[in-house]
Amino acid sequence: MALKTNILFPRRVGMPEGDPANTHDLLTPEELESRGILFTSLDKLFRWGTGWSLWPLQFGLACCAIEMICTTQTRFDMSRFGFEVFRNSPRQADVMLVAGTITEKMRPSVELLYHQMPEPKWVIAIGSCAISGGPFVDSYAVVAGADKVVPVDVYIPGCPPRPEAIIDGMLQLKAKLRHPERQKVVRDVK
Amino acid sequence: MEFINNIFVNIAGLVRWVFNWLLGWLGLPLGLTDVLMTAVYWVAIVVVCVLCALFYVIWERKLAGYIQRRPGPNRLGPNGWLQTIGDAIKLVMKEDIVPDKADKPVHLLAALLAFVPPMLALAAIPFGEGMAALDLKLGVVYVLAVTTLASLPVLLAGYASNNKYSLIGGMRVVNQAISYEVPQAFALLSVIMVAGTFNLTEIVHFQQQHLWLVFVQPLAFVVYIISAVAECNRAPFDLPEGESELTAGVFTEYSGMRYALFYLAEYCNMFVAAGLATTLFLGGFSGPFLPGWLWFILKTFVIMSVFIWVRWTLPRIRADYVLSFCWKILVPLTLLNMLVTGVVLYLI
Amino acid sequence: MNTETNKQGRYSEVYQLNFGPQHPSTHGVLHMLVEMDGETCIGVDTKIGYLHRGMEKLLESRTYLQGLPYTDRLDYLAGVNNNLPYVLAVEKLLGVEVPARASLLRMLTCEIMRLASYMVGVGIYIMDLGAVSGVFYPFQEREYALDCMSALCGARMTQSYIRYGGVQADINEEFDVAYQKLVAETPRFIEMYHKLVDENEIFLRRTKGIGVISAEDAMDYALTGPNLRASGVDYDLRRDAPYCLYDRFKIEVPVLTAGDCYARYVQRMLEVEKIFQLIKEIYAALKEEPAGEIMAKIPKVLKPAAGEAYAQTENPKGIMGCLVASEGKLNPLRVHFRRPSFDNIAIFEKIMPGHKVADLVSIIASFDIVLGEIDG
Amino acid sequence: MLNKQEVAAMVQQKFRLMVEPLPDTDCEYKVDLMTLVPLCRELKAGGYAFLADITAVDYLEQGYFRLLYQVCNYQNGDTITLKVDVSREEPVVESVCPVWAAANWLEREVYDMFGIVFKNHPRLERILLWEGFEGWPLRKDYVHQPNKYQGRRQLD
Repeated sequence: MALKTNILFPRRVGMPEGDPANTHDLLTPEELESRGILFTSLDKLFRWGTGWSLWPLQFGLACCAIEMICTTQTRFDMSRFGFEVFRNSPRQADVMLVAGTITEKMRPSVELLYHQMPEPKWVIAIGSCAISGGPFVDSYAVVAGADKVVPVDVYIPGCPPRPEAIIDGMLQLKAKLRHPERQKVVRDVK
Repeated sequence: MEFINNIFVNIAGLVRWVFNWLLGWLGLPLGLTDVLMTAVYWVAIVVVCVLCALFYVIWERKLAGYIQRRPGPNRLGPNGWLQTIGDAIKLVMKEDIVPDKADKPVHLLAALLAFVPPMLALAAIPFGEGMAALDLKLGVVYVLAVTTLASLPVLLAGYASNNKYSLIGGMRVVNQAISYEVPQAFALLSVIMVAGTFNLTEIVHFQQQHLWLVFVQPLAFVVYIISAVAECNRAPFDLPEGESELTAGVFTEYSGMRYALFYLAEYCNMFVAAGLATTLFLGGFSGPFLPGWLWFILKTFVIMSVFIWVRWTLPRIRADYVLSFCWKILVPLTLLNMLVTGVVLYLI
Repeated sequence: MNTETNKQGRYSEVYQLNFGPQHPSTHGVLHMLVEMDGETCIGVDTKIGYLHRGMEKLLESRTYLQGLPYTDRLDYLAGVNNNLPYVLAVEKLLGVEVPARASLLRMLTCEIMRLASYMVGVGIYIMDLGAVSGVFYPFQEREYALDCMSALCGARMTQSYIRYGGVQADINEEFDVAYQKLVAETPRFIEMYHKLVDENEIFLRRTKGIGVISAEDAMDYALTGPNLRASGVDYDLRRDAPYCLYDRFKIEVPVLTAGDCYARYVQRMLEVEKIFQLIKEIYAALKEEPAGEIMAKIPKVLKPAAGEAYAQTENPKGIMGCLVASEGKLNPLRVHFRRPSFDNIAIFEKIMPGHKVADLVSIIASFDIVLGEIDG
Repeated sequence: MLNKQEVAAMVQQKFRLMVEPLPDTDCEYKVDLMTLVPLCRELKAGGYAFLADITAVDYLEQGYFRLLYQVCNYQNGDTITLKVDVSREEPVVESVCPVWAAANWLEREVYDMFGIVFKNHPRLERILLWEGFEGWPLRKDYVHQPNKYQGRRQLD
């Protein structure tokens, strides 16, 4: 069986406690060591491997999806960093790129897809609709932001963001993933 | 030059001598060396399988990038060549999800079984002069029998993952793999009629004396390549894993290491098909200057690139057209080819 | 699950397959509940609304100028074409006369974005049939078109370039450079794409004779745009009911009669050539046009007279209409968009039964739909 | 194929009392509920086969919905607009589906947004909004609940 990964990839802080998506607190390595878990170079190897091959889940909603497709095209090529394998089934994907407006009708599908993805998973919110509902925030049918539905790791502003910004967003996720100690840890939960 | 040519044969001889000396020193019966040697051969085949799979995954993504006018992975390692290692490490570490209503043992077993047929088939294929692990009298029949096994694990995966898309994918695998066995067998049969033997090494020697069989049997070569593409479920026949229709087809419910096994097994199947094509049609390890096994690697590399090139250019065929193409066009063609070969051989 | 023995007397169980909201080939979030008998589809229930953002309700609480960028988000593949109906309807209410140069600029940007939209339509069609490389060439072509638009109006996709009474900016040198590049690349692309795709045996087998729509059905279901012209009905708003200055130019409209998926694909490729000629003509007309002002005299704060106005334009996906009802206040009383893809896919329930799973994908892709527009 | 003037003449001759052309434009008619479907059949017979659009406008103060039917023909692109006023208390209209098949989805959208019921419509259901939605969003008196954070539903 694969390694128990939730120790390696602690989850987010700032989520309500009983929240199913928030399986673990985001712990800094010092706290983990205080609980007797020592990080070895093996962890760095796994982070290095994952950083280089983040397979996005094919999940376009609105205009940002077209910019996401343009990112994989000839001019702005996302496959240089090994991200271009767009997996259709959530089982094989690592990153869920929420590109577009999440509406109330689409919300259960987004949650279901998130829960179907295997454990070390991340979410990138592309475009202002996914960040905070964007121009449609006061509409009766729109969920104001992807973080009301799934825990989001990287936000890419823009409506739609340029393909270079999307690639930079993926690289930010890679940096965040490979150096957990550098993350800004919000410690207001306790 | 002679030394380089059968460098591996000498290594095998050396290892055998070491085992004999070791067993003699330990006082065990000398018969054990053959057992140990087969273990060494098996390890060599696994290494070849995994290495070729790793190489061809990155080579496919770079070639696809070239076809699609984009650079392809070029950041990880020297010019992107270590990309597959990154993928492999990530896939090893991913969580293994087995759907609860799925048929658990079959779901887990299917991924392991996927790797077995290519291993078995590679045992009989001669990589170089005297470098076939199993130099069988009925080499071709053995390899054909084993490659039919390749479609079974994909069907198991389709059935076991309790998902409508996988079920459709699984059903498609069955009708495609079984029906493309027939033209593949007929194509190889006409080659055997010309070469006269089933033993793969002798076929290569036959081609060394006379000319390569691809010139004698061009039609059989083309039909074999087409049915090999269909056997390995590669585009334009990749119906079981048709992304645009069945999300991820048969592999929808597989994640992490299990999916990696299927992913690598596909490339090993392709390597077996390419190896068989070079041995039977392009004169296996025969070639003027370079050592035999290097010729084998070059020829399989060319055929694999053809597979990859075909995949990234042609759209996918519809399920019923795949079958009608096979039964209405390929099978009559190969039967005709066998008739013509028989008549010509009778006259000569 | 009702079990029935179908025509050949074979016992087969009918099951429901979800072409779910998240599916690689539904161009966004279209959800089709397909009744399947083995691999052939018996009945289709199209469910939409997964991207319904309540655009029309929002526009009621925005002033006219605030509401303009919302129209770009409807058919986000041809951003600037969506502005035109809304602007024309409001100008009808205002009774404003748009200067000739502004009309020409409007037509030029609309035609360039139409070219870009057809590129996506054709490219995604090949990708859905399995040839993934087929999408890279049209998208590169589209990049040239987007370069022209970003040089002229600053944004790649959501330009909001057409304003009430005129346009936002005039042509600059940067646009000329990008325009020359587009003019140089397009013929090479069209000729290469015909070679790459038109004679491809597998592509023909996957598209010929699939999803056939007769002319009567097309008219009855109010299909518009290339899908309609591929079924033999010769109707193009730019020629039949010209708006802006389309009557100055001779618009040839190719019409095919087969009405199947292949006809819709060839229809788009033929229209790409016609659009390319038209772009060159408009650009030439713009060059001779004296450099006049590009915006009519309209009040800073728009308060159109009370009443209702309806304007229609020919969008890449079909005819887009916009009804504006105003009460003379700052924001419109009611804005409604006639969205072409919304009407086009109503016919799925009629033509889909009887096809295989692979054909469903081919039919959806041949309609070239955009979900942002369908859900509104 | 009738053009606008011939349509005006036909309307005058057949539907004098029930249909009243609006003063300043030559192609807009105010139609009352009863004569909607017969007039539509006449128009379709006269070559107006393209039902472009069915929309509704909510005049809250005046107390009625105004339904607008845009009908065009595929030959010369003329557009005829039919305006039907329906009271807000019991908004029921005869469905135009038997005349044009395109009306099916258009009427479903108007029902979904305004709650105007179309009699003998083959399948009058919500089309854009989700099942659990109550109320008709595009009505002027629709109270819009602010976006309250209901928390994530426990799926597993």
